[in-house]
Amino acid sequence: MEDNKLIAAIEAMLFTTGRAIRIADMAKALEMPADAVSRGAEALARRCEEEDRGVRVIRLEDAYQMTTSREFYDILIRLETQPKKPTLTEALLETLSVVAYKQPVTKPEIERIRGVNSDHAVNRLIEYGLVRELGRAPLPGRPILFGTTEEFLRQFDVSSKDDLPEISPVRLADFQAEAESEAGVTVDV
Amino acid sequence: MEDNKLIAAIEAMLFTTGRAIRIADMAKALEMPADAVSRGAEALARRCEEEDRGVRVIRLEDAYQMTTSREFYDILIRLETQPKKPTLTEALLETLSVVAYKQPVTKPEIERIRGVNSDHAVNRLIEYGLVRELGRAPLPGRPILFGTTEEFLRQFDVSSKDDLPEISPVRLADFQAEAESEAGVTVDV
Amino acid sequence: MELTVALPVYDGPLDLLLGLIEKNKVNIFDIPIVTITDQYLDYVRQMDREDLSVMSEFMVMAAELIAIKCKMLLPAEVDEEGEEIDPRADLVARLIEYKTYKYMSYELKDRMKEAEKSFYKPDTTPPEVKKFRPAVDPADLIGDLTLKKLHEVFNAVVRRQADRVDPIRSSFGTIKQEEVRLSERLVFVADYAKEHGRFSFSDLLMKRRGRINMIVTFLAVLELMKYGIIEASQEEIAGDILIQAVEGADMDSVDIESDFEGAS
Repeated sequence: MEDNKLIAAIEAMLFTTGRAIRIADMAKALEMPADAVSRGAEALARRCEEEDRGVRVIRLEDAYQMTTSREFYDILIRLETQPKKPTLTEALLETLSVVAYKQPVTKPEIERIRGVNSDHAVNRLIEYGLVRELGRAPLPGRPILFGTTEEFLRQFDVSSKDDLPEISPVRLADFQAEAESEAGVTVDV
Repeated sequence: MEDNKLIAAIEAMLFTTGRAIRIADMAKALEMPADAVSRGAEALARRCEEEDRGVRVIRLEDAYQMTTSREFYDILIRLETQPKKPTLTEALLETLSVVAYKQPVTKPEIERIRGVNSDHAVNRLIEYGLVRELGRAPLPGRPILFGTTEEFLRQFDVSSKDDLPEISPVRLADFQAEAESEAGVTVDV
Repeated sequence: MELTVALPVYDGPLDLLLGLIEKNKVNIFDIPIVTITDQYLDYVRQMDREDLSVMSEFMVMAAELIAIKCKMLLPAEVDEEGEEIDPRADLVARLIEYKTYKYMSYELKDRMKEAEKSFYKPDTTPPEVKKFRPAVDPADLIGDLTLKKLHEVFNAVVRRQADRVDPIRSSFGTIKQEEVRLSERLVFVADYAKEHGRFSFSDLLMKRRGRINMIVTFLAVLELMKYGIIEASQEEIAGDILIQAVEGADMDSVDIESDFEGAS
């Protein structure tokens, strides 16, 4: 097999598996001696380097692997992350509002109020830097207490958590009255 | 971005993901206009071809994908057995050719042309990822419209629906000539 | 002893007709309708009658051929321009159309053979690229959300919670949180299906009793059927429900949390 063809064959193999291939395995597929295959792989590696291609061929012990040239990581990251622009979904918004107005609050409490599992939402809000762990509650199981971050305050232009508009007891009573009238019974809380 | 670097960046993206990437997505990742990206991808495709590399770059509608050069099929088969693609029966091929050339097409139309019920064939083709639902026709009963997939383009070596081997009047004339020579008469149509 | 004749397989009536036309080496535009009809009927007589739906397609064409044969015996009809109408014209047009697609299918098959030689590559995006999460700009995230709006959201949540409280029970002095949640049951049933493959509804209930549990578990089963995660069957009315995990179904594709927003 002439040089250029051998190099191309090695390129095809490294491309299609994407993983490291042992020289011995390539030699078997090519029906050629291992040292010729090795020389071919080295020649391919050199070419990728010299021509500044988007890929590189690296040697790992007795195997070769094709990898992406590192200088393009930024572009790959933009390619991979572009469809998932983070947004505050309804679930996140709700959870954020509960944390903001009930802080410090535990996850079971958030879930009791929202009525749904909120693991995912809380984790996301932490990742986004809007919610943080404050410590642990002196309760059985010592659950984590959550609250809003400084970033949250900055974004909403409030100087302190105490500046958050309060939910008035009157309102709570309103809700209760409504629920009662709908059910036609008296609720005793 | 200079030409060589753009080509390398496209190579890096196509190599790393292994999938077909839309020109628009590459353009966004590269922060460049789509037509420049398109030219870059074509230049990369040309290079692979001219230099007889082990890989090729193919166009699939508005996307590009990297694949191995066919001449190394035998070597790659020896390297590892890839999952065997399902073989298509005559009935499936026939149905597929109707979908490919008539798309968007409804099931009743497929059945009219083939003269047989085609439920099974259409379902199988969908299962194989060669045919997909495109939407519904603005006709009574709002029948489903079918068309081919990107996988179809790959498996049948066409870069776009418009590049399907032509079904031309010439071909129809061939049929006629064939019929005439077989019958030894002249047909007047 | 009865002789069984192996019939060539045709892909439907049009395919059979084309086969007969080729076998007789006749012109498709001038089909000898009597000969072809006789041969067609011969073939149909020998067909396996078991598959009625296939058979009926062949019978429709047989009727069409006989109708054409009859029309050929009558004086020819003429169209508006006084041209004689060939009773075979429609059939010829259909045959040509069918033959064209059939021909193209061979063309496609050749291409497929060639294209099979191309190999593709699995996604090998490096983990550091895959795991990368862009830093979120909180200003961007919050957008035009105001504190007032956030407060409204909170009120709505609290209000929903108040609505959820059963007013009758609460008048007895205790407010009990529902002990079985649909979202939890969904995950439980999905995991159970993954682990056991095939099982019955009563197997599922063995773990936990109680009417609420039974109802919620049943709802979970219905939901998972909807998502194609499991399949269920029942052999007799009021019999046990047999559940089968669907192979390859992926529970991860179902976002329980957002789908069951507000469900308790």
